Amino acid sequence: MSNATEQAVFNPKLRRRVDEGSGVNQVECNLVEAITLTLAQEMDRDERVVCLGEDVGLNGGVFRATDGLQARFGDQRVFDTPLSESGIMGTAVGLAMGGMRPIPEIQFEGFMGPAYDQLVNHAARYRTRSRGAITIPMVVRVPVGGGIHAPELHSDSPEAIYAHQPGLKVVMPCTPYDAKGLLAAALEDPDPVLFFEPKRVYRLPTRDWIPEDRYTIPIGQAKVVTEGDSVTVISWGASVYQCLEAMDQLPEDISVEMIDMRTISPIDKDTIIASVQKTGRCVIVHEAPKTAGMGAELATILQEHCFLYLKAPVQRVAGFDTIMPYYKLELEYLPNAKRVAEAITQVMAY
Amino acid sequence: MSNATEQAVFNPKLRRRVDEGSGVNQVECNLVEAITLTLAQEMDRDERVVCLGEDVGLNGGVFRATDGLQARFGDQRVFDTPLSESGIMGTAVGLAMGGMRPIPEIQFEGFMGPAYDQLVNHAARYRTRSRGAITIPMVVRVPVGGGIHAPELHSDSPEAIYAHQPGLKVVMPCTPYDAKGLLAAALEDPDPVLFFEPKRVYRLPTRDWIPEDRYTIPIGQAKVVTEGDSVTVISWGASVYQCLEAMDQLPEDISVEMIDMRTISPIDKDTIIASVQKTGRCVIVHEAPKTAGMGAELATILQEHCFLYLKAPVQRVAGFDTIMPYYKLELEYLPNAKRVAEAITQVMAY
Amino acid sequence: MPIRTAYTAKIDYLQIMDENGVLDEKLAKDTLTDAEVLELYQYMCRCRALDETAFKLQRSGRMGTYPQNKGQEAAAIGSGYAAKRGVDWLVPCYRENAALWMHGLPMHYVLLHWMGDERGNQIPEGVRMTPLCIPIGTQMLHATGISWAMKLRKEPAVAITYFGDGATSEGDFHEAMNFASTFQTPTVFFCQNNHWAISVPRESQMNSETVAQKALAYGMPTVQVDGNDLLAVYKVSKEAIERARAGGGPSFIEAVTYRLADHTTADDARRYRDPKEVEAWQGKDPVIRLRKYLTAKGLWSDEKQTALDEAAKTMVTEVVRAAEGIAKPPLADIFDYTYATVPAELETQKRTMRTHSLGQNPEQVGLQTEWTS
Amino acid sequence: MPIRTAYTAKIDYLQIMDENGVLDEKLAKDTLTDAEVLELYQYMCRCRALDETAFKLQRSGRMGTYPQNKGQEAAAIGSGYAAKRGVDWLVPCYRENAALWMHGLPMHYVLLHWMGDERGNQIPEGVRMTPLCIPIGTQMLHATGISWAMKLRKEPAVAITYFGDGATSEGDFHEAMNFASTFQTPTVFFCQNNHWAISVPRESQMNSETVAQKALAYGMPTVQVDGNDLLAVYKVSKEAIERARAGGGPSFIEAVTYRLADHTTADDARRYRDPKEVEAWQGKDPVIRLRKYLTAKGLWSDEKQTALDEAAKTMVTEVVRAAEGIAKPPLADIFDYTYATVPAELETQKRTMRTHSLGQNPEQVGLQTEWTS
Ligand SMILES: Cc1ncc(C[n+]2csc(CCOP(=O)(O)OP(=O)(O)O)c2C)c(N)n1
Ligand SMILES: Cc1ncc(C[n+]2csc(CCOP(=O)(O)OP(=O)(O)O)c2C)c(N)n1
Ligand SMILES: [Mg+2]
Ligand SMILES: [Mg+2]
Repeated sequence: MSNATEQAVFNPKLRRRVDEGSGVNQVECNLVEAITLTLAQEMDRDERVVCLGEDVGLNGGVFRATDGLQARFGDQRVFDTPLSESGIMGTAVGLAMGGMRPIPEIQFEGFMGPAYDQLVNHAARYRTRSRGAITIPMVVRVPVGGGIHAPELHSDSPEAIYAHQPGLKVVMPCTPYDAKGLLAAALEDPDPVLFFEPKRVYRLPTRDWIPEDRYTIPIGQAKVVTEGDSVTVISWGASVYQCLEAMDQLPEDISVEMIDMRTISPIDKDTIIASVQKTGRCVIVHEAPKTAGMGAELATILQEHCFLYLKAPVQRVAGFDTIMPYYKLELEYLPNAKRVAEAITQVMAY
Repeated sequence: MSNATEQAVFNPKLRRRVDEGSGVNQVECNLVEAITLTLAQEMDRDERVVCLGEDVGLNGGVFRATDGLQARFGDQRVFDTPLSESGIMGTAVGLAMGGMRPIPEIQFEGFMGPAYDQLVNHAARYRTRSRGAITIPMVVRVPVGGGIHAPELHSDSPEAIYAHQPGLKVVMPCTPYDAKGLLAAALEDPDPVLFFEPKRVYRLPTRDWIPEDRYTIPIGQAKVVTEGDSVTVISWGASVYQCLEAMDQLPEDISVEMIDMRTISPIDKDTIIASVQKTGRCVIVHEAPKTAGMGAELATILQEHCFLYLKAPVQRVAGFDTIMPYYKLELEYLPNAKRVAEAITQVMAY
Repeated sequence: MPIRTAYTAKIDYLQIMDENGVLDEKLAKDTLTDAEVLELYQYMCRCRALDETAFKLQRSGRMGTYPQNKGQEAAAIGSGYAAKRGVDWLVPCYRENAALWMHGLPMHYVLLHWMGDERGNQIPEGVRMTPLCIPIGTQMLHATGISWAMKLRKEPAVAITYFGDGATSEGDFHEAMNFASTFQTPTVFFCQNNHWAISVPRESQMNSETVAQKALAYGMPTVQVDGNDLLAVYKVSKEAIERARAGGGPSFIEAVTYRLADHTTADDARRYRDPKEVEAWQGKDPVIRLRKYLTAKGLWSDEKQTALDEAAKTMVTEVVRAAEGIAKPPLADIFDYTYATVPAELETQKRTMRTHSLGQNPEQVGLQTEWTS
Repeated sequence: MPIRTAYTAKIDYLQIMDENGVLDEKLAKDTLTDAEVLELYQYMCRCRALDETAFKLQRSGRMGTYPQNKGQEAAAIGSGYAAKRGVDWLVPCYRENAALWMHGLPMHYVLLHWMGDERGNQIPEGVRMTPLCIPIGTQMLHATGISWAMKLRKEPAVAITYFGDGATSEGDFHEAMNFASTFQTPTVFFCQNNHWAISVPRESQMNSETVAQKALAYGMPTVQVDGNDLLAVYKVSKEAIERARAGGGPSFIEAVTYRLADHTTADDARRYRDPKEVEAWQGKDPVIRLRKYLTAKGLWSDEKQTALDEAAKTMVTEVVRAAEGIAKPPLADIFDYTYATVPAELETQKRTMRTHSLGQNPEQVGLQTEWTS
């Protein structure tokens, strides 16, 4: 175990091992544990990093993402704030101006509303507004998406809103490995990064073994989850798992190239264009309402750059253009494996 | 002149005539005058209609859109509010619940930020949240877009943000005729309508003769401005005029079908699909940043429904994916006739 | 330093019945009669019973997250009783069940809401209230707007809005207070200061000695009251409501109370709360206090309590049965209630139950619910 | 009714030099020396001269919308002078030019800003301030955050933030005050109550007697001061700043002043403002007041004024020349300053100057500016 890691060992309850082949220290964790671990390591590494948000201190966050951080780093590094999202976002902007590296948490994506103005009209604009004299390095952590039987406004997927905002980066990992690497990269980034955490897969039944030492995954790189040549399926967040499930429902001869965007903005055009130039067919899957969602942007990029390669129109499997319903109906709203499989079948049959 | 019209005659400075052929009362006005006139007529017609916003009273609004309304209808119909956009939007929601038909004005689109939460998380959601028991009939008026050499945050085009929000309707007329008919329709609508007014064409050099009596234009219907069969050009707001200007720069043999969306949400799919199935080519023009803008949604709809008709990829001429610059550079940012013409040429040459 | 005083203020605190159920007779005059107290006491007991059952429903997986109202019944009832049913508007957060029921909301609606069913918000005709509000601190603006509408329409109706201590940190609180004060709307701002906003204690939420002083910013009448004292809550609420009705504008009430349960069923307050604090507040329980009073006055007995508990149990069973008897909403609802008229694209989505363009029949897409267009 | 008093408050108003330039000697002790007053007076005159020229630049089409600072110079300078240059942070709105210049912002930057050029916001290294803020009421949160950072970093630095009476209606004002108070950050909230927010008078903006009382909501030290009285402004600012520096937390200052000009050059205040009111306030002009004082003291004369006016004219000419001498920003800037590193798509847009996918060379698209990648 390296020195850095020793310092960073945080959650002693997690199982650890050294990978025989590579000699890499590994830790077994789920997505939310990967986030907690990374936060601890980053706070350890850089004392400018502070966490702030509602209930992130003693209580460790409503999802336990900041569990134990205040105990370890003290109440001058991890702040329970007043119930005030604009306050959280706006003071985080100020903290960044004052030389800190704040990690504000918004408790649920539905509560980004009050913080919208400070995020898009200040955080995202300061670099260009001041021609580089003032910059806002901060990582806004937000649990996102549906499927956990939560109350209203606890299940939305607003990523397209923020992808339309120049000056912001938007990330949404769906595995512990990606979460750890992308969160570290986000904290290195000199610009504001919106870090969406798909709460439905915070605690996937299985844990993954991931490297314990610090590593980064570049923001803006999609991941080819499975290679294939019949059809490209693009998704991000919790929906990736519905897509993987859908693949099991398809006939053997359909070979899916599954892409997890991981970063929503900036878009990794190269990866998706290369894939669709190969497969000629594409299905995009996301939880947010279809209209003016990210599926539209990706489909448009594909028709712009793969026009002569496309054998069928790009298809979108998305949330309906309705408000995300209360939980009795939420599973009808969210794209499921059947809907994905059906769209793939259709696009193959075209 | 009908009785209703007589009551409604509002701005005596406007020229009036009776159209010889149709016998219709006409009035000559620009876009902002058309709005003021309509507001006066609607307030006259329905005493539940009230206007509220910053400086909308005695001062008549910073663009004079509510000029004279307080003098005519009194200070219990037209309210100067505190400087507080969430307050304006949130009390408007309450006024609507209490049986009024509020017309909140947000002074510039850049100041919708603080009102975002009340608009998308309340106004847009109440019908579905309460299964119809509570509805929010209101028209949110907002000057929008660039090109008037204004300070920062006075020149943005956030229509895509709101088009992604189920429960809202989004309208953006660019002629006096459409403004009058759509505003009257918006006030009839039982749901919240976001009424964007392209400030760059508030006072186009020419005034139009439009019917003075009340009429409505259905929300959700695009307008074919010029018919053509070489290429479809789709736009809305002030950009429509840049498109028209571009048409003059094209060779004679390119016949453009120009479509003004007028309504951004819900989208008039039928009109654009029919046009592109005819022309096989399409250029979409808007001021907002390209990525995840409305151009993406329209282009995606077209590739979904005109796949076998398309002779070239749909092209987007939009704002760059940067923050709208301060005014020294704003005309470089905004799509201009040259950029539109060039895209048309490209799409024709494909 | 001063060359003159620009402003002075003073805020009162009111308690009428102490923790042992002992009345200050003078202050109690012209508040509630003993008959009323007796009736409201029984109402509170029934609410408490349903609240405890709701908790168990969540624990046994029959309901989603639920925020218990336990300990705050006097604040809800005392103020709710001061408002006119069917005339005044209630604009609640989610710890005022008792007031909502009193004003005509069928009791099972609240359960339905927490069971993830929007029909729990489908306020019946003639009942004047807004649904439970999830985004904290946002509903007060609606109360200001509604009461403003009442004023404009010349209806002698008031809106009373409920919110927690935490909610007063939101910008919308400030804007709602300022609009109400500026336009002198008939609004009553009723803060249930239960000392906690999830895990954040009031002292970390704000640095002011009282919540009540927040109203000074708006030049608004303001008072602090023992929120577990039914009579005191009633008295200050009645005054505020009637002042508003008479054109005297808005008021602020800080009801000092305590959340005796966890924040919601998703929370475990033992992580952050000293059990001694909870214990101390259990001694101030508004229900126990009333029972002591009524017993001392000879108006209540153990037998009566047993009978009431039985009746409450029966009622709760019926309410739960009503809520659980309601099947999933029809899927069509999510499309039909987005707008008054379903737009073309939404109609297609509803018909096909898909968002991709290459359509077929809806059954293929794996619905859980029976599909009817 | 009360059974006890829960809270009391009292707010002071301070004036040291009256409208005729007469000092209250006792109060004036330990504020500014006559030498300082003399220097600051001349500073104010120069600022006024530039302000008036800025107005004319707009009128003659050489600049966009401009908000005149006229009448509010004492508030800006008195408070700015109390802050340590290069140490304390200034977080302004747009009527504090004088303070910004004093703290090291090149004077032509403000003109550049209003000429539609972001480089007017490119605060030089070592100058501690944020740019002019267009969205009203939002910058105070940054001041709270910045000063919070100072506290965490154990730097003995304070942030003073400026905003108007209108700005106090925004929710962000409330949240900034509450965070500052809760975390006891070294922040000074300086409200320039100039009685108007565009066309809305202070009395329609709020229903409170003073703006100062808004700070009571947060248990924050608060004071009202004659904002046209340089000495009084200096004194209360100094106290607030040094208290903050010493760990005493945030303070609020209401500077009672007046906007002697239109809201901006896009406005015509005659539509909504009684000329008599303006006239009355002209008599309280902070510049005239100081001149009276200095003249009475034998420290100033008409000759000195003429010389100063001349010098100011020269300076203004130079500042205007500096601003106008700066050509349009390079087009590449809008791409290069969106992120630290230009993402691939933006690089393409920059290279081709187009957003459509069928690309060619940039000159074809009708740029106004010379194009360099
Ligand atoms: C805008 C918003 N932010 C955060 C939350 C998450 N949340 C739900 S309840 C709560 C605490 C509320 O405290 P308080 O206002 O005191 O009411 P109480 O629960 O104590 O009755 C929080 C932070 C929310 N629902 N809405
Ligand atoms: C959030 C926001 N809303 C509206 C505006 C438009 N606006 C510009 S200045 C102004 C009035 C500001 O009044 P006040 O805060 O008193 O400052 P003053 O101009 O009097 O110095 C308004 C409404 C804005 N810039 N930002
Ligand atoms: Mg609370
Ligand atoms: Mg002002």
